[in-house]
Amino acid sequence: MPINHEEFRPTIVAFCCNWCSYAGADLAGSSRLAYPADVKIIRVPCSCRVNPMFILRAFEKGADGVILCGCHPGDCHYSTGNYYARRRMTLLFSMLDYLGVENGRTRVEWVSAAEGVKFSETMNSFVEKVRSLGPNVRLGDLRCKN
Amino acid sequence: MQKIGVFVCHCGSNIAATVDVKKVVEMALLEQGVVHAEDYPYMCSEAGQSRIAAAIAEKGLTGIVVCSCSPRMHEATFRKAAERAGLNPYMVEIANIREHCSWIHKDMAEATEKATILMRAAVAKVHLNAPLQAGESMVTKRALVIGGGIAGIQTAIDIADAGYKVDIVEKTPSIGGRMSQLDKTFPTLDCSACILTPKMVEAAAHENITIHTYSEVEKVSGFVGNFTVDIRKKARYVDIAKCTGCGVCQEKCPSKKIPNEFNRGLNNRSAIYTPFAQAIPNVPVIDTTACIKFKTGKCGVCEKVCQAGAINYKQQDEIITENYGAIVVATGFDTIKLDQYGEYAYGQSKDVITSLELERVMNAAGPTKGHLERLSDGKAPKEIVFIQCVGSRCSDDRGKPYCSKICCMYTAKHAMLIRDKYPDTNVTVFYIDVRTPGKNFDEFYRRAVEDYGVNYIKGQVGKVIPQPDGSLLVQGVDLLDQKQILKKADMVVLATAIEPNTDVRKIATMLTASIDTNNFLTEAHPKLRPVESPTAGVFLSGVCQGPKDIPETVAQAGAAAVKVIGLLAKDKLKTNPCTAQSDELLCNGCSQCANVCPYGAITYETKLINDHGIREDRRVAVVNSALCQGCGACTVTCPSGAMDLKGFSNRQILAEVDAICR
Amino acid sequence: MNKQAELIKQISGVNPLKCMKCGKCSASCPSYNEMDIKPHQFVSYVINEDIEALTASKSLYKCLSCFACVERCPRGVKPGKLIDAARQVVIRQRGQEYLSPDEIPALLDEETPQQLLMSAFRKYRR
Amino acid sequence: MQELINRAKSLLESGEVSRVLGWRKGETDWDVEPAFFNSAEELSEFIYNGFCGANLSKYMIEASKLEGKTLVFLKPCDTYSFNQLCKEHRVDREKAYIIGVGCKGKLKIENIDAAGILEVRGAGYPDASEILTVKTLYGDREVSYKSAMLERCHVCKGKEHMVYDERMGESADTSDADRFAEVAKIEAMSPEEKFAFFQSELSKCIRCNACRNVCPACSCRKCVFDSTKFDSAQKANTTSFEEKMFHIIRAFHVAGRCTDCGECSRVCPQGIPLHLFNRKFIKDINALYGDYQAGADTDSKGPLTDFRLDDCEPSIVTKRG
Repeated sequence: MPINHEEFRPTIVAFCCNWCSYAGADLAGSSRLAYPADVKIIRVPCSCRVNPMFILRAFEKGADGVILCGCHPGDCHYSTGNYYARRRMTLLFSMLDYLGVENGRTRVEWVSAAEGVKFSETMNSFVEKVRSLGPNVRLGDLRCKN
Repeated sequence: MQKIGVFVCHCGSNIAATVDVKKVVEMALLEQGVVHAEDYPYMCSEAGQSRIAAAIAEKGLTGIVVCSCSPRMHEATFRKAAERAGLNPYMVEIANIREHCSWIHKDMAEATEKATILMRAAVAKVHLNAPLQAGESMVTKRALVIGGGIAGIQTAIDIADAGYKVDIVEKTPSIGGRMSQLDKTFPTLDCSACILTPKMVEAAAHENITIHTYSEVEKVSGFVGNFTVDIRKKARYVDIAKCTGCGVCQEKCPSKKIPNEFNRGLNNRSAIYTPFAQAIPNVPVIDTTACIKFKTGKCGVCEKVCQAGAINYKQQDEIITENYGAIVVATGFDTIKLDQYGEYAYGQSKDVITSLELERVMNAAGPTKGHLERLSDGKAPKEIVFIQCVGSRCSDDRGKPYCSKICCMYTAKHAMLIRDKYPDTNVTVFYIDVRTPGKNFDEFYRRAVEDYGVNYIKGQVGKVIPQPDGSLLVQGVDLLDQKQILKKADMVVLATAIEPNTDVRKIATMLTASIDTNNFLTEAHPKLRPVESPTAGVFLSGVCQGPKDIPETVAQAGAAAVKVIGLLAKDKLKTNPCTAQSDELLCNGCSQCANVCPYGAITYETKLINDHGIREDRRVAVVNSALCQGCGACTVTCPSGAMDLKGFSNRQILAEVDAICR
Repeated sequence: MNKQAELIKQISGVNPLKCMKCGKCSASCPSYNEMDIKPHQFVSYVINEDIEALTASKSLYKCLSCFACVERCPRGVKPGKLIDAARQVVIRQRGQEYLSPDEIPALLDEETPQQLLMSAFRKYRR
Repeated sequence: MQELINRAKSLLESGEVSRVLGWRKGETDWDVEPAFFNSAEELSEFIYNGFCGANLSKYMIEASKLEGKTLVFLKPCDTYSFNQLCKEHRVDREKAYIIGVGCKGKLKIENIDAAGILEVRGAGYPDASEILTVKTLYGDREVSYKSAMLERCHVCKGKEHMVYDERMGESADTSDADRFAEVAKIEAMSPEEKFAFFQSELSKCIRCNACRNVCPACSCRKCVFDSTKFDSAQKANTTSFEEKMFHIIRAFHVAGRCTDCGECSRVCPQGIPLHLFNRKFIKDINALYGDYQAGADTDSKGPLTDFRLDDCEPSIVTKRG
């Protein structure tokens, strides 16, 4: 597909757990399953390592979307990490929605080490979604000052 | 201030074809703290590594960033190279510009821009890296093998022969597994039991092997070298020490109408039973769901007839706790359920059977004493149709997307054996592809066709229609002849897809071993580490990792054993230094972190703290770095940020975020 | 790229490349002997973009739309949907692309099942 | 009030307690402030009236470090905060002598002002009557009691003390509103309306830290916003991370621990309804993970340090919305 450099290219931060999702991203790579270069991956040991502050910081610094990927519930390398992450992110996303911030800019997806296809599909659909939302304005400043 | 070196790998053309590596080097030199940057065709090569070492020595680098393939590939390589050059190995960060960049993007400008950003994030992180020292942990010199089939038995024997203790946990009353149900094995047509039972006996007699049959793994904790496992030894209601295996109890048991699992439910067994004659241990168990004594309180025949006094109705499940250094999963497979394949009339006609059922029918110890006969009326079948790929290679949810691998060969075996023993019986095989890679495999298949006259038809069967006269009408197609075929058969055999044992998901969860969508356990690397799970200390043996036949299973079992031996041979293991650490000055002592720690690694101490001149006793969190595995769950519960993770600290991750969003 | 082949793929929602050539569709087809192009061949005709031959085939009108092939196909290729799409392409070529609601009352009579009209309307409405 | 003073004096005299933590009249009659009283004499300044909204639990963190027991007066809703602090090992139950003091709803001076009553010199000790008599420079005035109450009293958690050594005075359950009605109202808004609402409210914030200082859950020895651990303390920079994300991060840090005591809203000099953040989390927690009241006990696991295998997925937010 030809690349249109004029269109809106969002900045997307993907936090991937080392054991499943980062490996899933590697598999997507070795299987040459393309997804937009807008996605930049940060490796964390587990989805439960992701502090909501990291996500808010990304938005404050200009990210247009943040996605968190971890092992499927029940398959966490550390047994229970993704269960905590699931609660934290549910509450955080609900709060962002409450503040009137588009909830399409945040996502959690469980991607195993064997799911290269899912990783690629997830990133494609997430980038698509964020592109449709346009540049992030509201999450830049949750104090919401004018 | 760090002095950082950036090394950009071409990976031949894998990276360089899509990423302008020179440009990345150029951009790296603009980054604060970067005093050296270079590119090289293969950074992981000996020459590439010496360039890194030379730069460390010449420029006095304090941290390095390698822009290359995934850290899961070569992080260890570059850390070792740095260590050899006198740099702390944890001062190395990898920017993954291959799997996460060059391999998935086509546009050079775009991929170069992304590679630059990934490089910047790694540089930003390495600025905040601190030298870390790996700790040590002891290795328990004992292995656990989960599953007592041929895979588990072979792994256990190999480990035990090397002089280490091994426990086998098998959930059924006897070891032996799926192989014990087979009649003959391809391509040599050996009698399966004849080659398996000596192995079973060897395992049982081995001084280093302890077998827990009728037992299940209940709980697993700990980590590589130091697993603690709870094993539930289900009550057999028969004392193993006293039972002589005479079999009188089974003969006299009045409850005899229970489907015999070993014969795939094709005949019945008694409530007190040993699954098969060569069972090890040759000690029966009482099936309490069928036992009259357990259901009504009245009976007790087995107790009366047992001369050894081995029957004990009051026996209870027992939970034993053992420590292991390594765990091997060898949980094997079963055939899939065929409920959703109505078109093949399985379950509608007794004469439509699976291949595994045919194994039992052909076996001398099976329900028909080895005579090939229809299960509906006991008549000898004159026309047998085999259908391949039943549930294999299916993209819908009725079956499995993978090739079960063994069906082509066992179908050829069955066809050949039937034609050999019953020459007046015609055998037709409907196939999609005949897959026979393997030594002497294709020759074997050709013998079935050429020497034994098995009729192979390329095409699938659409429907099997039971007829009023008891025969079966098979509607198929011959794609090469362009003809639809209606064939009358006396028996239809389905080459049913295999799937991992249903318990494996539960076991994988306990072991935190990764598992794929088909319930096969994932290997640490599909090519280079095929018998290891990504979870350290957990190894894979047999079909639990993917479909395979007996020789492959035995080979993999041996390979897993070698890996286990390699681990158990070490006295101590280096531990991951990326563990949590609490800042005493910031800690509130609120216990939230301890609540989420999966390893119980956080405890609390009351300590005298000197907080900028204020001296007071405070309750503060203390992390046991030997137990901590570095997940980071605690760091997020900590509102003050006292708890942090070495190697993935708050500031490091925020620096990466900032670099990406810059 | 052949437009008609694309159209057939689009209408049917079928990806013919998923076919593994097992022939279960042909094995299942009750009209197999009546057909000149067999169900498993529908797929290769679409892949090879030989739509002319496909639309000229009498198989289009021998297919009973029993959907046995759709039900049993292990790869989700659904040859029955392909043939259905090919039929639509033929009808569209004949300039009978659409059925308007106004035409329906005239089509009503005692003999015509209600269901037939409804399914025709579903398929051919604008 | 005199009964409370007498009891405090006798406990001080008997040596049972070493000091008293209560309320003292400030510059004006409605301006009541928390205070430690170390002697019987000092207790002459002790006051307990309708303006004693301040939750004294948090002061027990420091009091727990002192020698001897501290007598603390806790209203029913304050005891939740005390319990939560006990659970987090921040206060020492052994160091506290708790008198569960009666409460029939506390007043908000702004609400009295809003009724057009000026130059307030005091208000009658609230009783169960519907009408509140307010003393002013111009004589007594009357106002509907409910209209003068603090927001939190309209969603009163009940008249029971969760923890105490003894109880004095009568309490009343003053709740007359749905605790989550305001949150639900915002949830029902369009994203644009929500954003506009919070933008107008939070634009008032002057980052005075009053909410942080008063909050019993915000009791970190050192706040992340003051520490270098997160690179989040950037006092001078007006466009800093801290400035922008303060309230949401603060709300997240107290999520699952906030007892909904309402002190943040009570003390905000800009009148920002800060409780709407905390209450949103509480509403979600109740709806998604089962009803939970922080501080109702001292041993349950908090909702964010707990999980169920079948918890909902974060995508529920999108599906619900």
